[in-house]
Amino acid sequence: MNKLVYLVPLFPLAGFLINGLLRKSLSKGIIGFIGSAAILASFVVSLVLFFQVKGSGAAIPVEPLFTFINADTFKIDFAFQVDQLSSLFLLIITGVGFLIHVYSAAYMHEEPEQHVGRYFAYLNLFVFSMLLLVMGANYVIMFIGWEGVGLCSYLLIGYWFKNNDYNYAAKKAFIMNRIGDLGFLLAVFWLLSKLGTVSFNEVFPQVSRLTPTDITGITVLLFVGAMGKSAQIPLYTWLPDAMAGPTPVSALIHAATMVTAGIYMVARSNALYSLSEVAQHLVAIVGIATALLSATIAIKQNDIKKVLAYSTVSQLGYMFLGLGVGAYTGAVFHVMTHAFFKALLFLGAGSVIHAMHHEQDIRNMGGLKKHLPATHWTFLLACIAISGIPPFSGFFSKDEILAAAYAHSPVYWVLGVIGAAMTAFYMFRLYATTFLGQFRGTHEQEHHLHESPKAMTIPLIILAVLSVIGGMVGVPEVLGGHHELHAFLAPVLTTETHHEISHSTEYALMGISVAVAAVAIFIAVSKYSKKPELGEPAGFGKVLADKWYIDELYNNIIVKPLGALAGVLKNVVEKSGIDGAVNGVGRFVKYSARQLRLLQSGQVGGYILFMVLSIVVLFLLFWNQAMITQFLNKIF
Amino acid sequence: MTLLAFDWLYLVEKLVLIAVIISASLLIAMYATYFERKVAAWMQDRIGPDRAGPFGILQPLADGGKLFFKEEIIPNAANKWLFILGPCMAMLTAMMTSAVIPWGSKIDLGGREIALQIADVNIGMLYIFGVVSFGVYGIMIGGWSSNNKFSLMAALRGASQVISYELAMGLSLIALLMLTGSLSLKTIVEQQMSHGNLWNIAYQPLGFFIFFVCALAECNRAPFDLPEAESELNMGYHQEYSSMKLGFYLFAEYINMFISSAIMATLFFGGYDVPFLDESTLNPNIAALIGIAALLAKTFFFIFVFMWIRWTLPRFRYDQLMDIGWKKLIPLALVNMVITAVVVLLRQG
Amino acid sequence: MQSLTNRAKPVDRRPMNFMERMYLPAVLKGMSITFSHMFKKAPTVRYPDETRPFSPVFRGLHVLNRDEEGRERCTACGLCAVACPAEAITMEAAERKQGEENLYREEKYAAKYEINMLRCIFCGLCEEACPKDAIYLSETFAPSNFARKGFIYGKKDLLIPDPKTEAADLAKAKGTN
Amino acid sequence: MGTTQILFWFLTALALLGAIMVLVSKNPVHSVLWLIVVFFAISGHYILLNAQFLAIVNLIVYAGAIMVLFLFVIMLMNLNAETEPQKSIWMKFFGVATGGLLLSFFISFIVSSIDLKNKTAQLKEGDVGLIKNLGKVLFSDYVIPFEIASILFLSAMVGAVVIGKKD
Amino acid sequence: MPIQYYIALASALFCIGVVGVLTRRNAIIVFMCIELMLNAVNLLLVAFSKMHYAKAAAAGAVTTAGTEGQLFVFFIMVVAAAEVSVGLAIIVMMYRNVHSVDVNFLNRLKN
Repeated sequence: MNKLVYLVPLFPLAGFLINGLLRKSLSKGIIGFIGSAAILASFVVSLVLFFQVKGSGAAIPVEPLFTFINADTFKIDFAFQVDQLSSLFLLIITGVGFLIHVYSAAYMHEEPEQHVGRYFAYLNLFVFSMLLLVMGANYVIMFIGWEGVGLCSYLLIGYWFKNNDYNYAAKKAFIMNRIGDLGFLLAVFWLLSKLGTVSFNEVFPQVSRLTPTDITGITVLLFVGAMGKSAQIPLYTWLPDAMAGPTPVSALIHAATMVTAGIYMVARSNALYSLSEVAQHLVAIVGIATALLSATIAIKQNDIKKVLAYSTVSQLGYMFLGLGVGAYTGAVFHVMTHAFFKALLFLGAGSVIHAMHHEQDIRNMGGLKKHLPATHWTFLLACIAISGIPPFSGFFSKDEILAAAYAHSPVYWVLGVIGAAMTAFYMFRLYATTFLGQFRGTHEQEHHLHESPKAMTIPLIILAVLSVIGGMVGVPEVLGGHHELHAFLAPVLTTETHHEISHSTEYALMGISVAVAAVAIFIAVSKYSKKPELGEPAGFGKVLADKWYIDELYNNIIVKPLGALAGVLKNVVEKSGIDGAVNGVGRFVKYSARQLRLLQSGQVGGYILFMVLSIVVLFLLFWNQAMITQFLNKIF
Repeated sequence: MTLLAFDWLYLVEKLVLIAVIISASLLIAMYATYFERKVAAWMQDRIGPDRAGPFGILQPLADGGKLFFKEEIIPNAANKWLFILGPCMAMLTAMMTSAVIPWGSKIDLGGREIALQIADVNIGMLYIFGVVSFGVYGIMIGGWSSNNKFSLMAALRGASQVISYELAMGLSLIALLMLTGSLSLKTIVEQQMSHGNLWNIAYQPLGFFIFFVCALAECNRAPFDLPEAESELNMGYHQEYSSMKLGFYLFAEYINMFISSAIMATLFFGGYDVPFLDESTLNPNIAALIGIAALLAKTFFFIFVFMWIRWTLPRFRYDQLMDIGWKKLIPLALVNMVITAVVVLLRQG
Repeated sequence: MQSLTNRAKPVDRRPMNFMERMYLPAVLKGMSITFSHMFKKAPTVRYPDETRPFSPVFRGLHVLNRDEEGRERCTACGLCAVACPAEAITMEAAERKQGEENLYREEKYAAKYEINMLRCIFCGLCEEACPKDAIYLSETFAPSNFARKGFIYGKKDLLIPDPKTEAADLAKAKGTN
Repeated sequence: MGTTQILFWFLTALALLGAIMVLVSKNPVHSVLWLIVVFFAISGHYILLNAQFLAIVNLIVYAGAIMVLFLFVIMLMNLNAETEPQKSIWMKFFGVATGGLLLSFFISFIVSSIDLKNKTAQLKEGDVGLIKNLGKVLFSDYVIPFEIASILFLSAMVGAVVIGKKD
Repeated sequence: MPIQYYIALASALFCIGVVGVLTRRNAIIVFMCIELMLNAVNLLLVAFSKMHYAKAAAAGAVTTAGTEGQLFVFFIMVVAAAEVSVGLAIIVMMYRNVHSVDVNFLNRLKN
């Protein structure tokens, strides 16, 4: 049965090949159908695999496809591994991915045909890479998928490549990711040099062989990779810019799947992380810092997608907080619920943008409630879910992280609750500004307002349902649940910290966070539904709106010095030093070649003469009876 | 090699045999010319040569005498050595094939058994191929050394024709080899003689047909006599030749015809086997003589068929010739080979 | 157009079918035809050994006749030359001298008498024109020759042998011996 | 000196003579014919070594097919002794000197080598070269190389046709 | 026959081939000399294949020792045939293009 595993990445790959190669001859409808069908097929197989894993409670044994690298001291198989963690991710990726594909088919309907083919090809390739990432049985395969999703992200952000800004955003995302990838790669090398293997099954049982320094180094470097991919401080600035891509792409790649790769990787390496206090603290601190920083920025953003992007960064920060405090299940749980509601939010935003004819500024919206009922309701549900109002899914996952944070250190918890409050605030600011109040757009836009087609609303509704009930798999014991997800993931996340906090404390924590969120929601709705801020922000608000000037900071402290250094290198070192050396070598070679060229008469006879002469010379040089005897003995 | 043994009597006996066979070949070739003219005459409702001797029986001698006494011409611009070498090669290759043909079973001379075969080598058929492939040289050297465009063209035509048809010939024989499992002509004949075995023609009719057509082409006989096409290339590759050198070429053709007829008789028609006759009951010498007679009878029949075809069919065009060789006979031979292989395989297992 | 003999066959230009392209049936047919011809009687006449009988009116080479005493009959009157449609005959007359009576029957005789056999059409008009029964067309062919000159027959070639002095030759020429 | 020895030396001399004549013949056709003589001599050697199959295959393939091709090409190009390009005398001298040097090395190596002492190539006996034994090995152990060789032939044929095509 | 004789003969033929390649300019002759060298190698292989016979026979072992050597010769012939067909086609092509078979004429590699 384990052959099924190969099918999972095969379908998207096939979809990519078909769409990519035949994009000029297929019609839009067929392209969309192929793209979606590939993912659906993959989803069905994933479902089967999931239930197999769930039924057996163990990872599915998978034969390695082939040996990828076979060096003297180590051997790396091109192998897949489907255990609880990866099967869960498979479901998220293919399930959400399928919905987004369906949505895309409608969303991209106005694009020219060959570009649609390109789009779906990229999208399928992305899903393929993502599957590779989560199914890889070792860090190298994971890294292949890791790079693959980075590439697809780059391609899709720059999908409208005629716009230079978008290309710039794509480049930025790619380069930021590369910085993180370097960390990842170094960590893999480190691991390989110490343990001689990168396979999960062989690494984790052997962690005791590593010194604390090694573990810290490896985990920190891995986390650097995660920082890049999951947009954590300081490598987070690419994600908001990545909103340049089509909205479904943002939903799939930059909300639901790719950015959670870092979470997946850290969760997968939990055996390593739990051995390093330093790394755990680092993860937690970076996580919470990112969560707060981006939440503050999100409050003052006016671009509907930017708000969601910063929200994503913030939520990712939460997940890392969870990872940092040892609540791996919580983090993974949050990944799942976040995938549902954030994808929903993005798709809803896409629906709004679609209805508004590519208008993204929320200041020009308002009162869309009556025009886009389905979008409105699903969006509202998602907002509630992300704000952590019970019994919506976000509540359970976020609360689990917060509880774990509290158990670790109350400071984390306080900061987390502040972040949660801000989350609720900016989400409902967004909601209120967009859907409530009066329509503020142009008359023409109002005239064309329409609900999105079924292909777009149905995924919204499905995701809404999931956002609402998705938390039920992880109802904690304190609320009378069994936390099935916890039980399910337990074999993989072996080093999960079991925080022991009393039920009463937990009730209190929940109560406080819900209350704070509710208050924030109330303030936001009451403040923005009637009188949204329309002008340019001033004072501290401007600082927030301008994202703490982080981009400018980066520009000044990193890009400019680097540019200056590069200038020096280019103008001084290269011109006089390297060029001089290279040209000198070239000139020398050229000169000597001009002399040696005389030997080359072009006459074959001459060449053969030299050949034979050299044979004679070789005979002379190696005229050695003993050696010849040996040689002859070997022959006869 | 058996030739190197120090049995002098053996050597003498072989030499005698060689001499007999060569002179017999020459004689038969000579009378084949006579016979050719006679057959032509009969088929054209004529009488043919009848002046020299009774029924013109001395005609070949007269022709030979004429050739001998004609003026020997070597063109000025010709390459003298090669000009002489050409006909010699033609004659040589024509004669060499006869070495492996079993002309009869053994004869008993005063207690000494003499095999009526010059060399029973176990690569007999390959030997024939080898010699046949040299047949080209006579034509090419002669044609080229004449320093005459027509000769050269005819020589090239002849060479490509011979090479082309050699392939189909070889392929047709491979099918036969699959059946016999031996390259030795003696073994092949004995297999056909043994009880329960029919002549190979019964198993390989298609192979025989291909071999026969190829033999026609290899001997440059009509309808494949392109190299000596009078109407197109004057006299062909031996245009510049006269006297006995021309005679050699003409002779070589008839010897080739005789030898290939003998080979056909040997390979496909039981060689010196006489049907419905049990040779073992007879005196071995008488049996051998009967065998020789049988082989010669078969051979003469084929010679007759050669002539019959020559005086019936018009000459092929050159493109038709190549077309038949490469596009018809070779595929046909391959098909024959495959079918034979399948049948042999099925019968084995 | 209707052909005169009604034996013309229209050429069949249809592409050959498979059997025809195999050639073998046609080859076998041709070979059977040639084979059957081997047993047909050859119509050859072995000419020098046997000749076909001539018809009585056959007109062959000319001869100049002599009378029973061996004298030439021709008197060089020239009627034959006049009658000849191909102008193949020329002659020169001469007067008979004393003592030549046993050679020439008339007082005038042909000193030179030539017939160009390449011109002659063997019509026999000369024979009819001759008043002296001097010229006759015999039953023999004109033999081949290497030069044109050889076909110009003079008196030497034309005169029959003298029945008196060369009786044996005459008999041989007549084939009556 | 037995017949075998006589034959050996005769064939050796013939081969060397032929090879040298290949070199020194001005006329390419003569070179071809001398090369055929060499092939005959080598085939004779094969027969002496009782490698009958190779002997006859050598004749069929080399003398019967390859050299015919050579003759063909030479005749088609109408290359005569007059048009034969000649190398400079220095080049010839160096060529011969180098070849001679190489040969002298070979010979000195053969003469001085102890390992080659008392090693003989069996003449006349041994049925290694019989077609039966060769065929058995060829069609069992070497069947894949054999098939590959046939593919090589096919591709060479196609290649020759493609190269030789006038276009 | 001592094996040295065969080695010497083969080396001599080989060296003659080398000299031919070096001294002749006619591409066809050069090609023929290469064939000569191949044949020298063939002869050597056959001689070697018969070298083991005595030892094997003395040991009462199989008499097919050395078959491979002859098979290699067979394969060399096969390859030579293929090589000649292509090589001659190339020479014909060359003659057609430059009207010469002089190898020195083809010195485009120069400069």
